[in-house]
Amino acid sequence: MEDIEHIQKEMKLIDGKGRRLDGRKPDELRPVRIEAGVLRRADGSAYMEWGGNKVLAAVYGPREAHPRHLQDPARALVQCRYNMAPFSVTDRKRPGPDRRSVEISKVISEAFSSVVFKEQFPRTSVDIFIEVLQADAGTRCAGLTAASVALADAGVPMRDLVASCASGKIDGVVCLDLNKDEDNFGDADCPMAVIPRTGEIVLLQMDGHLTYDEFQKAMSLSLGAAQRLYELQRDALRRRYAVTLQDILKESPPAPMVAGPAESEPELPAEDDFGSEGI
Amino acid sequence: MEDIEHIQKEMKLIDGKGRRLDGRKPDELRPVRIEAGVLRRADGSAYMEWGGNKVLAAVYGPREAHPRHLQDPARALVQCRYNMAPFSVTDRKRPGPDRRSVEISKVISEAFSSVVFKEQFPRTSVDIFIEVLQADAGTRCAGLTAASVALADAGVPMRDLVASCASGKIDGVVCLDLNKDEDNFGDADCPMAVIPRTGEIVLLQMDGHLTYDEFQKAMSLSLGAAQRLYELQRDALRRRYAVTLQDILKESPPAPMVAGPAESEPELPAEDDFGSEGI
Amino acid sequence: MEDIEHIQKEMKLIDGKGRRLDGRKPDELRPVRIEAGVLRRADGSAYMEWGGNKVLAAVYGPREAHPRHLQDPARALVQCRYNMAPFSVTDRKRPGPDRRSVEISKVISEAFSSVVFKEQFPRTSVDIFIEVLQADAGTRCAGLTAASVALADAGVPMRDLVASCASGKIDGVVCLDLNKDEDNFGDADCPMAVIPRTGEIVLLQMDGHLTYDEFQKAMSLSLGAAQRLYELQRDALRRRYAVTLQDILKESPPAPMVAGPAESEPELPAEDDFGSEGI
Amino acid sequence: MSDEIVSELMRAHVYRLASSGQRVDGRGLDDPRKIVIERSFVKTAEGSARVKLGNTDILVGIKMSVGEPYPDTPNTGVLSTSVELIPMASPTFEAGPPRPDAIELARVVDRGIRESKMVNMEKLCITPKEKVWIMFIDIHVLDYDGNLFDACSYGATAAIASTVVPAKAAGLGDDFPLPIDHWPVSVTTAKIKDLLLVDPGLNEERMADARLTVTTDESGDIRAMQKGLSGTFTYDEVKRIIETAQRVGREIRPLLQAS
Amino acid sequence: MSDEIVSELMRAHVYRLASSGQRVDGRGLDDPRKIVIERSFVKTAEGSARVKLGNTDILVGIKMSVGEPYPDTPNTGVLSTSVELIPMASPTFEAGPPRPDAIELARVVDRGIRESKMVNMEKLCITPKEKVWIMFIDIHVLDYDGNLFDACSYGATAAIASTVVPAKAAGLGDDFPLPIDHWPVSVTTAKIKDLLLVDPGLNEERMADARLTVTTDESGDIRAMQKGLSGTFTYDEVKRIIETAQRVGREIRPLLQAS
Amino acid sequence: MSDEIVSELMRAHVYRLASSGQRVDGRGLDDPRKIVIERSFVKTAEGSARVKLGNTDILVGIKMSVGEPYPDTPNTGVLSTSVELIPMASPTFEAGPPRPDAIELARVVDRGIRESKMVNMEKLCITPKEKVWIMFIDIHVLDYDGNLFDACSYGATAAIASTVVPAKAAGLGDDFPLPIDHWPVSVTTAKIKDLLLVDPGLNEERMADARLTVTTDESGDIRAMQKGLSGTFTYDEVKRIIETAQRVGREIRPLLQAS
Repeated sequence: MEDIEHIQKEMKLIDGKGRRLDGRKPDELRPVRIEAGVLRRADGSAYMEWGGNKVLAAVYGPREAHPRHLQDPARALVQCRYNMAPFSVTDRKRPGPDRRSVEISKVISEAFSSVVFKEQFPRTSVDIFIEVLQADAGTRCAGLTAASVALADAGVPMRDLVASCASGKIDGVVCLDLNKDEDNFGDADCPMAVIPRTGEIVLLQMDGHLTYDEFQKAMSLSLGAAQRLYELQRDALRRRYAVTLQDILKESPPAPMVAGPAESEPELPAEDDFGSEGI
Repeated sequence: MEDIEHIQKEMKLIDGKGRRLDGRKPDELRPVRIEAGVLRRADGSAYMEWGGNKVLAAVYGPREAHPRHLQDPARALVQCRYNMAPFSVTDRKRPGPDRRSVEISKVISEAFSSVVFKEQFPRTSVDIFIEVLQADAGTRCAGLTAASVALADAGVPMRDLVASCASGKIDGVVCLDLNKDEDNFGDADCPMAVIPRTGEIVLLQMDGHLTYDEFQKAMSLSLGAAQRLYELQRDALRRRYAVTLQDILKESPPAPMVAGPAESEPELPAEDDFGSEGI
Repeated sequence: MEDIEHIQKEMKLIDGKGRRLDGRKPDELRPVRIEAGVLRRADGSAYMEWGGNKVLAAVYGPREAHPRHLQDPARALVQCRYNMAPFSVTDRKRPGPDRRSVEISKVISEAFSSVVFKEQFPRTSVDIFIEVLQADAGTRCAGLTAASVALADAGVPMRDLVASCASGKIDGVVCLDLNKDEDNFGDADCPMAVIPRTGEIVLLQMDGHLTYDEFQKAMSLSLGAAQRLYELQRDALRRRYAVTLQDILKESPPAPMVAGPAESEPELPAEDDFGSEGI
Repeated sequence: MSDEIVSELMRAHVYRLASSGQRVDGRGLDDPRKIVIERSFVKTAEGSARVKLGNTDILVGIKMSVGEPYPDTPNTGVLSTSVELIPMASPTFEAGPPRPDAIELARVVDRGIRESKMVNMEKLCITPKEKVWIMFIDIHVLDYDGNLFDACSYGATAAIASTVVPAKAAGLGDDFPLPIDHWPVSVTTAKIKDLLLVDPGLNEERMADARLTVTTDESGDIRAMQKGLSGTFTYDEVKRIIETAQRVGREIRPLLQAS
Repeated sequence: MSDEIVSELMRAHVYRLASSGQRVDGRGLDDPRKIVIERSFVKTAEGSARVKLGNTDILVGIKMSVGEPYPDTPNTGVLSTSVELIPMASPTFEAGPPRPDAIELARVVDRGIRESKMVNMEKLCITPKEKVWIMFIDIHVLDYDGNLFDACSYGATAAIASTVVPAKAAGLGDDFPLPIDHWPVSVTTAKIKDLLLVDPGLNEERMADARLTVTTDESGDIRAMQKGLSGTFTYDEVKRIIETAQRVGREIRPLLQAS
Repeated sequence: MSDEIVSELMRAHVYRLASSGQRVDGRGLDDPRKIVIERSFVKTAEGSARVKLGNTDILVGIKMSVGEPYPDTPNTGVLSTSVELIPMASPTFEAGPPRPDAIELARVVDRGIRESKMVNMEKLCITPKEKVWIMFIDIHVLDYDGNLFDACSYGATAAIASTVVPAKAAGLGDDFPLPIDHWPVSVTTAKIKDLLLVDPGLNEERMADARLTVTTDESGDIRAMQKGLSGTFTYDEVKRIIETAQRVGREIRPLLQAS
């Protein structure tokens, strides 16, 4: 207890040279690694490491929505379930959704509702599952960024990928991508998600204390980071589909009885859904 | 507390003459009493006393399965709910299913799924309810054995009755049918259930520590006990239907307004469903 | 603690002159105020202050009953939900229904089932919501009396209004309409509800200790109070509909886009449903 | 649909019979069904009773444990009553948390015992404000053939009368029977049209318009009442029901007191 | 189906009006509805306020009780905010545990108060690590006519400002008002196609593409934000919304501060 | 319907292959799939392991915390095992409280560890009757391709072997690895008609008549068994399955012990 109070009051989050505790500059992202197509059963999936975060995302659908009375005759439901594994945080979290998870699931569902071509799949649901396996602040942004890759991997038609990164304020300085200590002892946190190609904002939350100027600084950092994440997302998808091709050429698998994920994707998105850069 | 530790360490479960605390020999069953047809509303029922266990079983069905989306268009569902009354154990048990009850309900459901002619009753459920009123170890075996009689009493067509008895190890000796103290302070417990006529095993669980030889000894004790229980089950059914016949002859009841259980059993099993010995 | 025990033993609830702690005579009601039509969204509503009680009642329906399997093909369901706000009592009440609320909801539902013309609206439900905002004993009677006005305000056809008032015994004296201290430290409480015009009893509960004579005294006090409440209920409805008329004459509202509650009441009760006195 | 028709025919038949003072099972309108009580049925409980009221069959177990008193009653034991309408007892009962029916039933049985001061709860105080006996009355309905209010109440009363408080095992002196001061008896009457029938069986209960449960003590005083169902009573009917409850209660009380 | 058509017609009508700077109820695009605040409505609560924002009607009660602090904040009181969307308030609300809508609402209102440091929570510490005041903000939505985010926030703020901590009854010295440091004001803007409307009414809310709630303090600084619905905002729109929230917040703040 | 037909064709195919000792993925009947274990995958846990058994992919995290022992085992630590069948892992898994499948799975894995006395739980006692280490084994199923019983058991075993008890942070001396006495190995066999297949893949599991999980220790002794599904076993089949489990267990054990 004494220690915590002590830390809370004395903790310097930025040193004399403007470096953060983990050595980053204010506008620097933590290391990010994305891998697409990591699960067998899901229609699409992605794994992401982002600083100390380890996040897995999976997508099922479009599939018949259950229970039936939830079906929308005009469009698909886009539903996200964000969940933290009990062991993903320092003090064990009891299994099952808490209020925080429910809220995050809701705002992520709404964010993806902006980009999925829902009208093409009436009465269905597109189900997005995000599992936080190891948490180090910024899990909703990591989950959203990974889930976007999983959606593409599942072949769900959408306007574009979504990328997400928070900015915040620590020791009075606006910084990109806070880690856990910075989030706990900082002054503000502002997660957002955008469609990088158009700059449209699909998720925006904030708590803490930011002047209007600081907010604009934070937004410009996050918008820049989103562009970099967008590149990493597309790299992951390129690697994924390249590997699949290699697989097909190299090892002719022994007569599969069940259609694998590749065969079960009849609705592969038209290329321009992901921008002229393609996948 | 002191007492418990003391008991745990010192408790001799088998005396110098090879007798157990309640005077039984290693291969001896506790006293068993079964009565069929003890409830009015259920389609079939049975009451069983087995050592210090008092167990009631009831069967409803085949009846329309609820909720509808659970219905199987090809066969009946066989569903068991095993439940302990709050007062059936030393420390009051909170009402409602705990994890242990859920698991026992599942394995008993599967055991009866082996013998009920499910294909004859598509879209229906056969609902088996087991209530432990007083518990003294071996309640799942008692419940299963009683429920088997209740299924026959309800006229549910099945391949044969099922009988169930555990064996275990106490003080290093393989023994039949452990009671509560033996279960608490013993080395292993192995509940099983069979179709006595064919020897097919429909339920098998084990925990503790048994060598392969000890396991075979335990199984042979349980298989023998199942044959004895099978006799008691058939006796109970014979008495039940004999009494019904006597009732009809002796007391002509005053014009019943509602069909009693006897009239509501159109699908009485063909005799050979219970083996050539009949009921 | 000491204080509570002290109060419990010594508390004089009636003084030498036969007056109660709040100055009332044994047969005196607390001040009552009823206002009809206080909510915009509900089909009918009423607000009631009764001594220290503040209660809001709202009615929706007849509307399609949900979920469907609850629908009665022959009549409407009359369903009440009685709920206490967390801040309505001295010690904060956790949100959601407790066992007491469930029981009260049930007996109030049954009470209104006696008077609503259910057969006119098969497959529908008439949903009554009672919210206790501030509690001072007698909340079920207040809720019932207010809900009756809300039903009339919603235009639900019914035989008559229902009025409700408890009597009880304090310091050995039968008294009308106990307040919180009297209820806590008194000897008996007997809530009832009647159709004032016919004297039919639609709700009756009692706990405590009453001789048969005392019970009859209590009933005659409550029956008398119900007549007075009936007048107040009808006054509230008269004021409500007078005001509506004035509204229509005075301020011609700017082209409403959505049908207001007034327009959405096609099944206004025939006058004699409320007695020849009309509304 | 066909259920509805049968029920209308049945209702007409039951009503016609009852108009001439008779009932389908041969009873008079004011006669309860046969009551059979088996005490101490469950050895794992501190008290228990199995009660058959006609074919309605219920089992009550009482467990005593040591715990804290409620802050506003620091000198009295705690009473907790629950009823499980297990699906074994009727095709209309479902597994799951208690529904309004079961909750009402438990609360009415509880009030009958609590408000009659049947058990002297102050004698269940061990250390004021700190330690008291908690008394769990758990009611298991095994076979439902009507009138659970009375069957459960008789079961609870008989089980209480058979309960021995396990003080010794808790290191609190000698075991002792629960201290009983009063003997409440619950009597339930159903109304079908204009007729009143004591202790309704399942079919009578199904077709009843209204129901009134009255609990009286050995002085004939009223300790608890509960009206149910969507029909109404006239005040005269309520008075007749109370008088019947007093009379029938006097007949039943000795059965509950016997041990 | 017919609902859908009506809604499309309505949407067209609302949009056409708004394009010329008008709204169905006569307001301008940046004008909130009339706010009526009744403080200390509930005597059983330590603080309360009933707020009408147009026809949206909510009641907030605040209860204070003594309890333990969280281990990681041993020197500060505890704040707990919950919203009940009771079925009385709308045909679309259902009884039962809080759904995502109610949870989001409660958490956004809570953050507005918590992150603005409106209440000095350190002054609600009684004994560090052991005893603090717990502050329950319970929000009851009585009549739902749009924009619960702002209505609930105003209700919570006004109720906090009316709260007296019952220290005396707890044997902890004299009663005192909650120590207030800041005055956050929440302003919600809805986006319909390319138009931004402050304080959306029910129909506007139903047809909105996106929603942004911005809480600013008396310095105009941002304390909390929450975007909702499945539409998007451009960065320029976000900036305009924040500027509007600062200006409207300044107008509303005196209403909340008045007592 | 078409599902049923495909499944019958598949079943015939799998059975025909297996009759000649072959399996769809090329294994022999007694061969488990490839096992890949990644230890210490999660830094926020005191121990963890990710296990792939073929394409079945599970992650186990172990958290240690200080708490009270159960009254009847005052000298031993507490073990709590739970399995979440998260909807990510299969289109047939649903969110919500654990269903019977997940509960059975957790209890069987738990018994394998508990009854084999793998961890010396007495060494997890800190102060008898007062303070012990509580060990939470949380199993997250990420990708479901059959035979969760063995995959989860291997994951739990490997995670236990990688766990360091954080005694220092709790002020209880030096950190130490969990004290391991035994190495249980679970081997599950599926029965399709008259054939027995070790470590069934998803399709084999779907068409199996019965399932038997046998956990043996390093002496080949039996520590836990669980039969599942609605088919039956002959006694001879049970004996063959146990013998296979002993042999396969010996092959797998070194994989789990490696660190």
